[in-house]
Amino acid sequence: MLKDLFFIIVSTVLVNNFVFSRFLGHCPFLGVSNKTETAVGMGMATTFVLTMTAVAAYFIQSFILEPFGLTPFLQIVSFILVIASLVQLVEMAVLKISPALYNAFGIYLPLITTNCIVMGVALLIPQKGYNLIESTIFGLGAGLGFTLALVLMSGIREELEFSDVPEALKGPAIVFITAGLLAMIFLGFTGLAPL
Amino acid sequence: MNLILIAALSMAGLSLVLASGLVIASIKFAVENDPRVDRVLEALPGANCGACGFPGCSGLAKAIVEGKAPVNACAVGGATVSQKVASIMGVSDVGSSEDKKIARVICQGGNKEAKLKSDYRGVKSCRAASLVNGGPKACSFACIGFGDCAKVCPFDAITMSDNGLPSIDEEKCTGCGLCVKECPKFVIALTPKKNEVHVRCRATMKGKDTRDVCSVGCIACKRCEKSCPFDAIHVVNNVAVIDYAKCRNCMKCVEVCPTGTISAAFAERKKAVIGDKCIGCTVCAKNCPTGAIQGELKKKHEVNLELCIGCSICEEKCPKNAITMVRAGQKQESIKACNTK
Amino acid sequence: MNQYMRMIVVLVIISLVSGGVLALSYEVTNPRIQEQTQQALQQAVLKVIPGAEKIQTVEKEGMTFYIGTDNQGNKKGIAFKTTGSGFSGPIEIMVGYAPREGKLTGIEILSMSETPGLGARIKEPDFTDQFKGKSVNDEFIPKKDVKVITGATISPTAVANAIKSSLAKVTKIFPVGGDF
Amino acid sequence: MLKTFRGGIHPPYNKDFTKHKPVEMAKIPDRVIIPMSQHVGAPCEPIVKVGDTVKKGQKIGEAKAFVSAPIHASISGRVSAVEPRPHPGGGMVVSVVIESDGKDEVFEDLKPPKPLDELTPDEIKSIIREAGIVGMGGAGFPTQVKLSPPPGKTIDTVIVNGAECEPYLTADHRLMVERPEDVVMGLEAVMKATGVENGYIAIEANKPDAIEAIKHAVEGKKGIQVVELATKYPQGGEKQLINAVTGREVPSGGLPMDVHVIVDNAGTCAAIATALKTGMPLVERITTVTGPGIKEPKNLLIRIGTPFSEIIEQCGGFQGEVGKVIMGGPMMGLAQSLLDVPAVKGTSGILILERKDVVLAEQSPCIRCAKCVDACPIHLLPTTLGKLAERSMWDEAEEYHALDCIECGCCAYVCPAHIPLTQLIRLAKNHIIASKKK
Amino acid sequence: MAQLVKDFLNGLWKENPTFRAVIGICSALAVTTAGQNGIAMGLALTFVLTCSSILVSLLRNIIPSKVRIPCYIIVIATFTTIVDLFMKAYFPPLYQVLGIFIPLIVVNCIVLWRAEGFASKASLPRAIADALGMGLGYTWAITLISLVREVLGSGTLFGINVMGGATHWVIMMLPPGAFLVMGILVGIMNMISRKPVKKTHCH
Amino acid sequence: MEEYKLITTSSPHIHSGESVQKIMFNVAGALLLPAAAGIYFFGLRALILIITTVLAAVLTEAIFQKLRGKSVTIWDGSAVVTGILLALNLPPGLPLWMAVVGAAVAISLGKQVYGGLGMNPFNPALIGRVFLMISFPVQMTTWINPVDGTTGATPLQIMKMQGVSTDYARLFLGNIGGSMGETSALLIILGGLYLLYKGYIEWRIPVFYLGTVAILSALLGRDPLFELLSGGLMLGAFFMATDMVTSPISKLGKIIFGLGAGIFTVIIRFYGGYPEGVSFSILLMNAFTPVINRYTVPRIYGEVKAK
Repeated sequence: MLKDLFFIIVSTVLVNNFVFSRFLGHCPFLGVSNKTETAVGMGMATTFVLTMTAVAAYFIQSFILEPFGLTPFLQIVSFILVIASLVQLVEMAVLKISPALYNAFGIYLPLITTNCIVMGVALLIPQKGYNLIESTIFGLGAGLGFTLALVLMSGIREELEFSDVPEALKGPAIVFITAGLLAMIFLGFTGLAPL
Repeated sequence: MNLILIAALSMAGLSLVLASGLVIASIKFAVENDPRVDRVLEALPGANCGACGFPGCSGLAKAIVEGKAPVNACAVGGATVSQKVASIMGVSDVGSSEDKKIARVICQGGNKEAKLKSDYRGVKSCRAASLVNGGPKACSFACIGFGDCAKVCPFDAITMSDNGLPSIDEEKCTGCGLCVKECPKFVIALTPKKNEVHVRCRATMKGKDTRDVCSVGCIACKRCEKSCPFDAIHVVNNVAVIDYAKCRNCMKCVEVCPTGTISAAFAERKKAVIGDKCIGCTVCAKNCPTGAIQGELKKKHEVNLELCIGCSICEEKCPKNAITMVRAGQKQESIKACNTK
Repeated sequence: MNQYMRMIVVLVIISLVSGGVLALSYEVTNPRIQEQTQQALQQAVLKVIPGAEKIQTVEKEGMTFYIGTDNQGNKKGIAFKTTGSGFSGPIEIMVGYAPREGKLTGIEILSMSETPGLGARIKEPDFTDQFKGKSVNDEFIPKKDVKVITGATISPTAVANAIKSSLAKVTKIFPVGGDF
Repeated sequence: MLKTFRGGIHPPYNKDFTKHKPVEMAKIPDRVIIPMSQHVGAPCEPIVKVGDTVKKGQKIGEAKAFVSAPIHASISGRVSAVEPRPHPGGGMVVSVVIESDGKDEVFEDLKPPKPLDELTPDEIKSIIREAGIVGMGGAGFPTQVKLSPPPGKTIDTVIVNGAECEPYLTADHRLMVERPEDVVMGLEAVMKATGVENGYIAIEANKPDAIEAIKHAVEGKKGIQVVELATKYPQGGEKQLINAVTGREVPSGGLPMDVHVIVDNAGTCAAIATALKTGMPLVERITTVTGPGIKEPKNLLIRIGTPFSEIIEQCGGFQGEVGKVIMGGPMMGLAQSLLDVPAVKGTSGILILERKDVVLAEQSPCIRCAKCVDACPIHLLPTTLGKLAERSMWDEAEEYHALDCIECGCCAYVCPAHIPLTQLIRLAKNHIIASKKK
Repeated sequence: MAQLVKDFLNGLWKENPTFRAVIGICSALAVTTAGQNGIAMGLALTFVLTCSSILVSLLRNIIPSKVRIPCYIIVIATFTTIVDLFMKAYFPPLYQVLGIFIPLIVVNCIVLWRAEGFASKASLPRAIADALGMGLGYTWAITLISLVREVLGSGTLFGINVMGGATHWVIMMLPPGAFLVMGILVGIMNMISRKPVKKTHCH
Repeated sequence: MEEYKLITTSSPHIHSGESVQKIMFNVAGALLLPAAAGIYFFGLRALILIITTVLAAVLTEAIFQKLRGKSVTIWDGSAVVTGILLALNLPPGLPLWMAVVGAAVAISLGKQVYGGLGMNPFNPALIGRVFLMISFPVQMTTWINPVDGTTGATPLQIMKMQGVSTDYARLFLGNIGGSMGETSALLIILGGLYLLYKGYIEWRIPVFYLGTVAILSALLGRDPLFELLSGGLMLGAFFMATDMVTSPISKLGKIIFGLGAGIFTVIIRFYGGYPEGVSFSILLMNAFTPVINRYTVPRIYGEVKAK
């Protein structure tokens, strides 16, 4: 049991990193990876929302969609509805409860609705047939993997400010190439903890 | 049919729960947010130059709304922006566009004119060079010429000439003053935009010493002082200084300066043109400091263009608004057009 | 308060409509989807049991077996699914088994995510065909009695191991030489 | 294990040019140019006019502010000008120009004070102030100010800096060899003025004769110890010295007095001794004239205000094609562009490099070798600071502690890419300070 | 009419979602291993985008602005599900390849970006022109990426062998290849238009 | 005073005489030791491989810089080092055109797109190697046995597949299959010691890297000596992890770098799909380097802890 959970974490963070090998969450990955501080903030916020979403998705799936046989056609709509509301709810709550926390990562919350990692995780959970704990860990791992990707990229991008990147490659192009190299490196983990 | 019903109802139920949750939350967690901050921010130029002393435009917008900064704190935006901000804030604008200042370079000692005293090697930055034995130029007041001002200008108004001097695009310059702060030799100053005549030297050495190191330096000969009809230029501490309040852009001093230290667009010097409204009241002729206007009483007066120095006193004094100042470079047609206005 | 009510009402109505529309399109497409899935399964089964034309599904000891028969109703063999853990994820394999002869009748890779051009070549007949007619009592050891793909050892090993271990179970349910 | 600090470099010391040459009296110059600012703090106001006659030791510049030091005539003669003149530190500084009358008369008001034993601490301090004594290692901090810590700050240790870690320079070395008792007397005066019992004289191990002489001179003196230091640059940096001798660290942005220490240069101590013995203020100093570009390297006792050109002439003039004339040592000295600048109180040496010795290699990209990081005695990240300065990121440079840089030059010395790191950091410091003043 | 043409062309080149605005790239990278995948994914997105734009444009005066985002999302999700179902029913092999990225159209930035940024303010014809332009702009862009990857990675063009027996570059079939090709193509596009991309945010 | 046109610069006025070129050619020189081992064991084809990658690397650098209109800096020696390093990381029997592709990728994607020397986040030679490894897995894992030239497996592969260890002496001297420069631990260590002596590499990275691998291997019940001597670990630890450009600048950072690389190497070797993890581990730590630098800023002299 514990081993399974550990494998889920390893898999989501390293082997099947959502950014580098599952191709999810690229918009925020490109958008907020220019500074390490914002990257950490965005990573934290996403991880938080992801974990909550994983739980919510699990409940919706097992108590509404599954029993009524609605999965094939209502899954997408209901998940996105839940995610959007959840994000907004969290944003409002954080702003009210802890303005300091809000300043730390609240500004990234609205960006998360359209982060496809969240939706991706929600959709993958029923597909993988995870139970509640596994789902939570899966969401958490996905968030951590995303954070890792974001932090690595932001560190490199901060260094890039001091580099002499060719004019045509400035902006997203060099970020893609760097992401490509990172993805190449992450391939080194293939075969690790097969899932 | 049954399935459709279940689906529709579950969706409706789900969205009802979520929407009500959101509504409750938005009531419960309602936070006051001053919408004026966003509106002020929108009104500001958005250059984030920092000339106001706040961290970027958003910082200033917040400060203005909180009352920590005046509505005209943005020098860059000038009158239009401060008016907009004032209307958002609901106060009357206190700034006026009359005294708009822009940056001007007050040194002409480029590579050709100013001598070097040493062979400087190192970081190509004026400030860095100035820290090495006062810089490579023999005149310790001279522009060093590595273009720190051009680098710092957020509006791309400054370019470095081939001669190693900055040239400022007066149209692009907003008068934010960042270059003035940046220059280690203080050879950029904010001057009133309307003033056209400037002493482009601030070397306070004796005339002879200045001449030794620079061909366009002020040698304190005082000829300008003597020539000025308005007492607007004086030699102070071995260098000529213009009192911008008194200067009328007549360029008399430019004519007499032996070194070309005092600069102005001499080719575009203004000339008075008397239009048809002239009733020959002689007020202009009486006030002209050079006697350039002649004419008989009750007859249209004539301007002797040779003598006219473009000081525009006549224009101000004329009770009939019959006199217009026209740039010498402008074409005859436009003069005619002015005549008939 | 009115404004909030309107928000809720609009949202609910849109959801209501959306739910209805979706259910409707599901009803339209569902039979076709079912058919497609069935077809895909059938194709795989028929491929691993040569000569079979029809399929009969049997549940035994927690496993699902597909018994292939020809048009005369003669049983030609059994097919079952097994999963191996490959280089970069699970490999789903359909295995055809003829209990009377104690031999495999063929395998088919249903899904996998192995490295393209490398591990993914387990899908190619070059690899799968070697299992046709292989005795269930063979060792299934790569490089010994199972040919591997140059440069990739893990994926073929995973396939071989998966088959071997599932056979251990299957041969107990349907012993070699026995009927089914 | 000799005492030292972490970081630093081992440049070639090149002290053999002058290390065995006894100090020579320089000729009295025909004219001296005495800048009114030779120290940290407010410049002096000239109290003589053109045409006045002055004598050696007579005060010609009055120090009005607390952090300042008066300035005295170094020769007797007539004041021929009071006007801005080029200063070896760069820029123009109001200076008093004195034409020598050749007599070198001593100002008659100067009298030797009471013996040291009979002086009170306040009397010692006022003698030091009136004598215009400033730190003679180069920075020129008024000595008396150091001796008067603000209330609440206590001093328990005085260190005499005899490290002289700058390559080429031997002025302090010769001073300690030739006049060790003056150095010790100066230390005793400082200890008495501040009521401190603990005194150290710290000398780098590459000056065994100086250590020997000083050890001999302190024999029987209570509370004074000679500390032998490892030979490493910048061992003589105030913060490094304090760390090596006492193990304490001066807090960032603080002064030695924050860790209860006073550091005085050996030359400063000798100047104090001179003032106490004869009443003569600081009007002359030992300067090492050295380097491959000078014919006869020497240690000269020169009058303050002597133009460089005259000093160079006395050492036989240039040899080969001259490249750089540096006031001070090669690591922290100031390159000069004019030779009519005068020697000042902080002129510990004049170094002449031939054109072929001047390193003018092309800068190449930083390869992040971190040699500068290892060399920095303050443990800064010079490479990062340099990159930030190149991109005008002053706020970030401040976060990376640019202001703590002591400009010792180690980073630029070791940089294989020839990046002028020290200059870049100096630039950043200048910017940060300028923006703070605003 | 000219306006409509302009709106249409905007998405094809000037504000091409993939190469110029650089948004909605998750799917552009994930499914682009073969030419037909690119076309299929592109058309699926174009369908959702166009339908959503039509509906959003029609409803633009009815939906209260405070709940407009949730409403748009539901609209988009509905059309996405329809595409999902139809693909499953009629193109099962394609569906298997495109996998999770069909449902993920719902969070594809392009759709919400155009719905919120354009359709919600524009008349119906303009909204349609824009949606088609954007959709087809996306389609040609990802098809181009697919073809580069397909030729290098498996030596085929739309499934037809074009490289003979040359060794395949396996990396092109894998995630790094997608990123690298994308980066190089964006760089080439920058070179063509001589202007570095200005970053647009997700919404 | 025009007769004296003095030079003015900021202090310091003397320099250590060290230069980038000197460092690069010294590293290249040290690399010749393992290269010599490769040539000795694998013969002429190894020599040709080295020459090919060096030429391809230098040429790519020159072309890229010409296209960008920058001055060509191939004489700084960095492309030569990349070329040699790449060759040492390739199987001796690799088709030459693949080696050219690897060198071109290493220099272009690994280095020049970031602006050239000193600005690349990743070790270019390793980028080239991993790119080839993923693109052409078959050719990149076709190892030649020394001397007889038959194909075979590397000691690590043999270990992973069959659990059989290889004789220490052969591992140490290099008479084994593998990439051409990684077989002889002896010559690699000699080259590394030379660079350590010259001060061009820092002892912390190789020591902590090798130490971590050894200790983790022992803890996980493997033979530490075998793990140290086999595969590309030695070459990686001495010549690639120590690359100045892509490793952390602070001492603590270097320790973390070594530890991290060691841990990842062990994870990939023991549990991963690839038999060898040195390249991936070093590249991964390269990616972490900016973050490490950011959080290991040394405490400066006299810094007071912020309250």
